[in-house]
Amino acid sequence: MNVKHYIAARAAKELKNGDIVNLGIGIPTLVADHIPPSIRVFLHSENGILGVGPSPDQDQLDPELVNAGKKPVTIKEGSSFFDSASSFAMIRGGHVTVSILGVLQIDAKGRIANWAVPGKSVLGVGGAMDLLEGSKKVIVTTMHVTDKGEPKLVKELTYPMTSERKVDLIITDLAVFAVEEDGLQLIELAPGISLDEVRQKTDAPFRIAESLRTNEVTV
Amino acid sequence: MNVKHYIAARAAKELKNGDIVNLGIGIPTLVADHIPPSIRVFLHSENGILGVGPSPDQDQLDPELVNAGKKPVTIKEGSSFFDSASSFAMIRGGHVTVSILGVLQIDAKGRIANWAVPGKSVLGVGGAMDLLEGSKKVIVTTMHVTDKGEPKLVKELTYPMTSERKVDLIITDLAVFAVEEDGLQLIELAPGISLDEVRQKTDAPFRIAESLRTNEVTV
Amino acid sequence: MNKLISYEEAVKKIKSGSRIMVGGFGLVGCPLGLVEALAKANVKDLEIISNNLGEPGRGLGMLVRQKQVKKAIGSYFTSNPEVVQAYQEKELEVELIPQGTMSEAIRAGGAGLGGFYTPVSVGTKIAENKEERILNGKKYVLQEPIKADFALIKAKKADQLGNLIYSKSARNFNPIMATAAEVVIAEVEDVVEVGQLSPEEIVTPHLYVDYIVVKGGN
Amino acid sequence: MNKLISYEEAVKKIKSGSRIMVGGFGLVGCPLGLVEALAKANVKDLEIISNNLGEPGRGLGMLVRQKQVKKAIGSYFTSNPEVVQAYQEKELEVELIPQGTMSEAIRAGGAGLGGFYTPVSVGTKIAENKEERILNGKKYVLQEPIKADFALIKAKKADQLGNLIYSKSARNFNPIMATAAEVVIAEVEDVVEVGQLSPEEIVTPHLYVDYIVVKGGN
Repeated sequence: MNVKHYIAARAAKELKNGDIVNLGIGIPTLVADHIPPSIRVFLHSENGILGVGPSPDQDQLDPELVNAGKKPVTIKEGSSFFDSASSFAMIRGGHVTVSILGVLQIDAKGRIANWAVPGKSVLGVGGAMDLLEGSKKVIVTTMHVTDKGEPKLVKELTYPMTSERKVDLIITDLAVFAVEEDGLQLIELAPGISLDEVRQKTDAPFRIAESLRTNEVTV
Repeated sequence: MNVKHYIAARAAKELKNGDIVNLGIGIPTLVADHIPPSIRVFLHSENGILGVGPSPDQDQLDPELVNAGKKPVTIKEGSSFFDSASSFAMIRGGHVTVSILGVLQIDAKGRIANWAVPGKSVLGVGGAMDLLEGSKKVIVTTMHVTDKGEPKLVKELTYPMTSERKVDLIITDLAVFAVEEDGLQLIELAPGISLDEVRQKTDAPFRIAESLRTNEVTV
Repeated sequence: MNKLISYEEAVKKIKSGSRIMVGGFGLVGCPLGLVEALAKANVKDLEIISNNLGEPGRGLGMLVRQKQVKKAIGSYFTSNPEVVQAYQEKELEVELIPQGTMSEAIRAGGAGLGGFYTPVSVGTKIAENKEERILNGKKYVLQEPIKADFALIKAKKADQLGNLIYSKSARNFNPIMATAAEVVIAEVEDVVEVGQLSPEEIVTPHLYVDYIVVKGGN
Repeated sequence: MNKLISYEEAVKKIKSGSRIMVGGFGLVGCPLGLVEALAKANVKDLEIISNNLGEPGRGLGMLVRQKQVKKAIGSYFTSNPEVVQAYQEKELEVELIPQGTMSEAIRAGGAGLGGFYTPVSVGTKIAENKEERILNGKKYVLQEPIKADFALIKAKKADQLGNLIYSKSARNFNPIMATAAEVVIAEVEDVVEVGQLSPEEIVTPHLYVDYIVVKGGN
């Protein structure tokens, strides 16, 4: 099983018919492949597109049609184009229903760091802060630990925080956490993952939901 | 001679090729009839039009095409439509070259009152303050005295001020004043008008330009 | 996700005491069918945000005549003498804002801003209760954003998703009001299939539009 | 009132030390011909306001490689490693602004505002030197408007008056930059007769555009 696609598929289950959805770079981009055919969602790209479609074939490439990751895209029927100020007015004004974002760290309160690494020159922020601040619901999708095996869910952020706003849901290759008033709550385990493994690989404290269950998402 | 058309014709002489011009209600509206054919100016209407044309014939009336005075208009080739926020962004941002406005009073510093009358309920301001604040150059066109014969150029405003910003030029049926750093300067007399008459009908102090002359505008 | 509803269904959503933006510059670009339906409904104590309040007995003037409006926020009410009268008889509160400040405040409401500094109205009667501040050597006043429970707007065409285009100077306040209310209801001349409007020409993307009523329909 | 000029004439207007907005999101919607002409010109100490600084040696990356840029204001520079390097070697100052705050600040510059309150970046490293303020119970930071001496923008078509329309996601920062600079130069694919663009579809009205250069021309 491709774990990244598992994470994306689990995230796609959060989407509802009619949602306006902004997908970050990385795992979030994969969510588009897992949207159930029974619902219709509209992908917003902060560089000025509502109604992003799938990646084009090589012979359909349009140099003036890219997403916020600067990757070639297509558009669906009913799409529209707008300038950057209008696009971020939509985001900040709460008109984007769900943003699905990548993340470097998540703290015990559900706040995230996803734009800068300490020790490196901080020369890029892009739209990360705007999306986190403005979207009605924010889901983060991430591997549970870093490439070096370090937990990404930590007691306190050591990377620069992206926003004081907490995310709503955290989906990793191992588990799903809801962000509640009092902190993180473990609500699901990925298929084949034990509670012990999650405990071992999570630095941030979390409560365990009474309804904790293993989800049945497969890819 | 129609004095209102004389005032409008004198104001039209201030316009330059390529100017973006906003015309207020009343005498300013008449300026459109006096723009010399040698220059091309573009009329901006704050309800969302750049490129207003002449009034339509009765059979050309379009209910969705009116100016800021709610009067039917036409558009010229090269015109465009935009929303109210965009329209006032143009005005406030200094993208309108010249506004020609009507006025109730003008004080000795060249500040005006043109939106409210004391003692009456103040229930309308419209775009007057925006135009006065934002336009690069502001010309006021007015009869020198009120219907009751009272001077409109006064020492101090008794009507509510429209903006702290001074106007640049005052054109009346009797005279033309430039607004300078130190106050009003009489620069022209209307044909057939004596300096004494202007003195008698002006309450505000003013200097007389060395170059004072009688202009030769005729209508 | 069908956004098409009738005038009756539209107006049922609106309760007494609601704060409602209504598009239009005078009667031009005003959703007259929705306003008429509101005039027939049993709602009152409305707070209306609109540049004007129609003409005597016409457009929003109907709501004024029927004493359905408690407060009006706009830039120019003197064109309807019945508004002046209702104000003098203390039946109607009025908040007057310069037209450019009003349109910018509505845009700011839709764009999630907390407020902005405008140079317009500094030192005037209108700014008496506003915070004044010098920024980079120039005087400004602070204006708060304007938002509403409902926006009733008028467009020329919608597609079935709710994308909108407008007509000439009937555009005016409609596109910005579409961004700044909890529930946005658009009255349109025509509804076309999705794909019939060019992505470049759409002025209001469908994410802003909750319901569509076809003019003259029901 | 002929606005058509050559690349050479366009670039001659720009002096060393100028503050220049350049449209585009990466290379998409960037006026590459104008940037190339600028790279050939003997100007330096430029302050560039643009979302990115191109790619290594491409687009605005050319100006970075040639050390023509003194300061960059934008949201995302890490896509060009040469920018990071120049920054570390203290050859280049960088001012980082969230993309939405940047686009809104440019719009505010063009719209004559003194500043605005945005909730974005509150409590983060980016807001360290910004005024924080609570308005209606929510935290905001004050952002000043951004203006420039020049805006170099890219559009699809101009008419001979300078009205502009754009193409797809190449629109991005171009329309707002057109409003916020003293001198606006648009690089376009095509120039059409006045009247060929519909008044409803024009995105940038001609009053914002000072000069037009036709792509590939000279």
